[in-house]
Amino acid sequence: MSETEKKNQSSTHKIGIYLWIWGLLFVLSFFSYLVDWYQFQGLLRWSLILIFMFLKAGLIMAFFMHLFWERYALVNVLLWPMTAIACFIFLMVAEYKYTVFTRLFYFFVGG
Amino acid sequence: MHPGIIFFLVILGSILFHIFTPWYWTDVASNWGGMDDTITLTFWIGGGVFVAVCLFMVYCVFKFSYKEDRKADYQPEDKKLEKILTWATTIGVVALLAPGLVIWNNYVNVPKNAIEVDVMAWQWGWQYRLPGEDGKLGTTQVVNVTDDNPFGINLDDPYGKDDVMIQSDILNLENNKPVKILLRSVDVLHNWYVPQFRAKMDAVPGIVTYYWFEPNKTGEFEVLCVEYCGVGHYAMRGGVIVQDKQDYSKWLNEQETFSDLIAKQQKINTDKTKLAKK
Amino acid sequence: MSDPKIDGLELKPGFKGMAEDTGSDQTMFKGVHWGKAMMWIFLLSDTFIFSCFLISYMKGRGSTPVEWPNPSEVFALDAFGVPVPLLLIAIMTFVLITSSGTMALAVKYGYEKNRKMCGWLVLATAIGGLTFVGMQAFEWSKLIHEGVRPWENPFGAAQFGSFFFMITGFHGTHVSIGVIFLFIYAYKVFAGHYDDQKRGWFTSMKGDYVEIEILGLYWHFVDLVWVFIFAFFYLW
Amino acid sequence: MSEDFNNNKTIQAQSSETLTGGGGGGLTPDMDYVRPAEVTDQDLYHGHSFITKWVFCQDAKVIGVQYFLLATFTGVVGLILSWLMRLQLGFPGAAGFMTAEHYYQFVTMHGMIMVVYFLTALFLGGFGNYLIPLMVGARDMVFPYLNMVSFWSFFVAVAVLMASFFVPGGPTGAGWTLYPPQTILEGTPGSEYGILLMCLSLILFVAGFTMGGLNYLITVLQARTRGMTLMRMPLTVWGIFTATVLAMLAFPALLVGALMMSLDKVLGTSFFMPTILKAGEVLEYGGGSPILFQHLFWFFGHPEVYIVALPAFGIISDLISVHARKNIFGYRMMVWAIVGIGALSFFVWAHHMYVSGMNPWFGFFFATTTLIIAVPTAMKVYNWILTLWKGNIRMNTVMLWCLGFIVTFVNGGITGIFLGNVSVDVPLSDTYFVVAHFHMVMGIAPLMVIMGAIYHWFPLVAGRFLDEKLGKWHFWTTFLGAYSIYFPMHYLGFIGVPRRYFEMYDSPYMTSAVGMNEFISLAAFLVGAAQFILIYNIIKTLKTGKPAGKNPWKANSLEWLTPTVPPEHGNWGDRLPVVHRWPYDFSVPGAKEDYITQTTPPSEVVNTGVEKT
Repeated sequence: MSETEKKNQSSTHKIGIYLWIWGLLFVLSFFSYLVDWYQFQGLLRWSLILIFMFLKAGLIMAFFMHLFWERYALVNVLLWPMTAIACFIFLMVAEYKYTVFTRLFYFFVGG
Repeated sequence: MHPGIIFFLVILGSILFHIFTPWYWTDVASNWGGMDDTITLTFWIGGGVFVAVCLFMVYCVFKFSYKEDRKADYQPEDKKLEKILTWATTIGVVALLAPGLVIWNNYVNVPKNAIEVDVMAWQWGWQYRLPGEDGKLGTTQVVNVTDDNPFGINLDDPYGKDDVMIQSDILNLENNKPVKILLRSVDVLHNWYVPQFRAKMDAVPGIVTYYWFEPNKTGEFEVLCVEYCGVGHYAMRGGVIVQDKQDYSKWLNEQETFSDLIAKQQKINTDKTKLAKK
Repeated sequence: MSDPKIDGLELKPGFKGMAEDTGSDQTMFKGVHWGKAMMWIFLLSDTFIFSCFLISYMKGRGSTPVEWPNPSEVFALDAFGVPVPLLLIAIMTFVLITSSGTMALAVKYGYEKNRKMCGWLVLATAIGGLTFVGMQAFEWSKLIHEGVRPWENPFGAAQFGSFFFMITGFHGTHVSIGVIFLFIYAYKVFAGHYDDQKRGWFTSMKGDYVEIEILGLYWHFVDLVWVFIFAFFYLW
Repeated sequence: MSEDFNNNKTIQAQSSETLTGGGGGGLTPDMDYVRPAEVTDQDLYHGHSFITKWVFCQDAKVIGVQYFLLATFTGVVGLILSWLMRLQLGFPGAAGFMTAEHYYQFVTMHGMIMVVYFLTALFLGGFGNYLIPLMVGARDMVFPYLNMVSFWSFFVAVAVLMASFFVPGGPTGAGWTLYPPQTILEGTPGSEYGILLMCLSLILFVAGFTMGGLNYLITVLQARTRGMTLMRMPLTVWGIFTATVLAMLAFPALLVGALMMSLDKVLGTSFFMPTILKAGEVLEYGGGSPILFQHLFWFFGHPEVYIVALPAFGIISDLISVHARKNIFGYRMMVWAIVGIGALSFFVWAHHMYVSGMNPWFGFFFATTTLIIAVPTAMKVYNWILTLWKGNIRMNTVMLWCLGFIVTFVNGGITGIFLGNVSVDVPLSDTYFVVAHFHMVMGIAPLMVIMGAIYHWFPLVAGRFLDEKLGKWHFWTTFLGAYSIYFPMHYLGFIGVPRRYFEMYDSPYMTSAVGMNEFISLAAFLVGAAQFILIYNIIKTLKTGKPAGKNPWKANSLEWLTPTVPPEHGNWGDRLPVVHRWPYDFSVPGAKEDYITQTTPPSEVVNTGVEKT
């Protein structure tokens, strides 16, 4: 099958960067585990979970999946569709709140 | 015959059909005349665009039919024209959207004095429940539904005891009094629709949905199920009778409440036990 | 992989580069192998699948009035007689991240045409993945033993089991497929298929180390999904 | 095995040559300079046996024809189902075997077949496979093997779908939207096995389509020929490309919905199933949300509408332009409109659910986004008719189909504005107005495009023209018949006749429409029968049609510029074409002919008024 242009041999990265990211991922995973260990609750718990999650996801995508080094054309194509997901998430949050409201109101609480 | 003529006749025929059609709206019998008005507005704007676009097309077909010796115009873009058209379309769309949103705002905000009606749907039929003297409906659950408790009212809910139960697919309503229809279903999706009232909403199992209207014509109307609900869908009909205040109150007083039903059941049960003792 | 060089074209960085890449002829993703571009678009589509699963899970969990089981207790494991919350899940996370790291290094050595290193690292990744699948199987059997079923469970809302088995099952399927391919690719690396451009048996494409990167993308994606499942299912 | 591949040393030498392009001897070589190839030439697998050449074939053109034939077959099944439905609606009881169960099964299968297995497969699988590589100047799709697997997955999906006609209980009769809970409960036909086969078939279709879709996308993005920028692609490619993007992002929601529904059915999970009382017994479900399925379904379903519409938009633009001998008006606007419509289509899905009982505040959001889509769509319509304006319009069959498309599409688009505007939708939703609307806009209008495209590209595929006289008969019966089916049908909706009714009974406003129903049914029989004119035409002209030769329509785009007609495997012979302009340089002032092909180098048209593209 066809092949892209000759691969440039010098373009691989130093091993250090991978080890660094690897270490960071371990640390972040450990932190997000600690969130559960210490049983943080409420807003603090959720925001910590989300922060660690997005940091980990970002590191994996940026370095392990090389997006940090890719050209913007590819990065943009991959990230823009996420707006549709974001829209879906926001609307479904509104939807589940409405659903659980009618369930509680008409089936349990009343008035 | 030139094809343009046939296309022209199609457009003309569409307009004539629209003007002379014997099939059009049933007379509106609720406060949602605004929906009809928005439709009429959409007809004017949309229909105007349809006719204009098609007539322009027919004109082009006549005027610019193929001739060996003629060359077409060469103009890849006309920024100004495109801008004008974009803005004109945008204005037209806003003109249609604005009244639509205003009416929807009315549609989802129920007036305070609306009387609540619980419409319970199943495969394939309806029954209705009105609040009693306390003006409030009791809470319900599907698992409670039995012969003794046809609406599945929660027995520990004090609001439920005086609820008026109409175990019939025909509902009476008072003229000129807003009604909040609370829809629920015990099995699949249904939709309680009276064409003359214009309004509709699905009954969804597991949640309670609502809409409201104010009937403003007395008479009898047919209720249709318009959300596909299985093989009996087409036969799932009901009725609404809109009455004046007097007739309505008279009718309402004849209806059985939940506590009546409980009392009746208890009587039957005690009779049974007596019988058994004998 | 990072800075492609193309004859007769100067590639600019950043958004200006993006505009020029998009406006240029032949390719939009400059220097990106067809297979790699394909894997990226596939992963985008797969992201939508997992997003739909997780959104459904959110909707399902949010709209049930029955109490949701506390994952921290359900997934606890006894270590030396003390119940440690999420112990197994934590280990699984570390295993998967480890395998992701080895995969990243395998890609690097692959591009350096270091056949031995690359092969061993792919093999290590495969073993990591296999460990993960094994632990997941253990977790499933433990929960099933405790009475958790897709349609019911003793801890609370019935949807808990449904979503748990469906989402982790779908993720586990991805991991398993990945493991199979990792073993195949490890063999291909050791056999030198990528060094002498041997045609694949299936698609008759010429072998190249870029395939290791493509496989790597898939594997990192599996890890990425786990990050989200871990956050939303086990921690939330 | 190695003899099955091109010995492509010569080709590689050619594509790494650096200076002038295909035009060769121009006066000023600099002017015609096109950047050298970034990618070495594709080495294709050439099958020799019958099986590798025609059955498990890796040539996108053959795969396209395979897709086309299979999709047409399912389409004919769908057509027959629609006849049976119209028989019941127009003349109740005329078909003795027709029960409500059968009727609903036919409704469901007709809908699903037409939307997914006919239109989607035909536009993307059929036209996409055939045209994309040719139009962007590629030798083939980038992953021919995957492409072949894609078709055979589709084949299995169709086989599973058809098998559901023969299982106990028959195919599912849940409506093509498959709304739970009724889909998997008793009381709906086919709730035992039919629904499972439907879900399985959809999952197979999605899997197969993903393989094909990746091919289309990467071919367009990464395998264009030298000089072919995105803004020089024919709008056909833009339409199919954007539709494929939508499909790749929308089908996942369908896949997830189908999977969860199968689990509800098989394992008894309660994703979509709340507590349900059935025949006096409470079923073992509880806590699920039927609305969730609707959201998932329409998150797929609305983009699906544009998956069908966008290729139609693209193809019609090319046909109008070629046969009006005029450049498409506002090409850039057309491209941005396609992309914009595609992007927006992910933010409008719940306008199918205004009366579904979802959070009522969504109405505002979705009505607004929906009507925003009307703007780019309207711009496309304006540009089509402005393309006709001051053109030099050939009134052949292809152009007739185009004009038919404009009339039906504008009609259906306008009624779409009724339904997208939330409070206007309330009285009209779930009535025949909806049925008429979507048949007009995504049934008849795309069908007009398909037919136009068949008459247009048949000379390329088969090397012979289709018969014009038969074609005109075919067009007029189809257009006038279809219009007289669906235009009056809107008014059934106005009087309040609900859709999916097996019988109308004696409701006064419904019985008034008995005559119209009979008329519509008769027209439907006629239109369906008229399609066999096309089949006859194809069979007849395959042998006896007028030979077309090269570029018979005098078009500009690459698919007409292959060295052989019909194009062979590999499309381009030894040399890939080099592109110098957009495909719409028709009637350029000062040019010798009224068209300038995409491969014509600038040095050959120096003294003309051609604009740089």
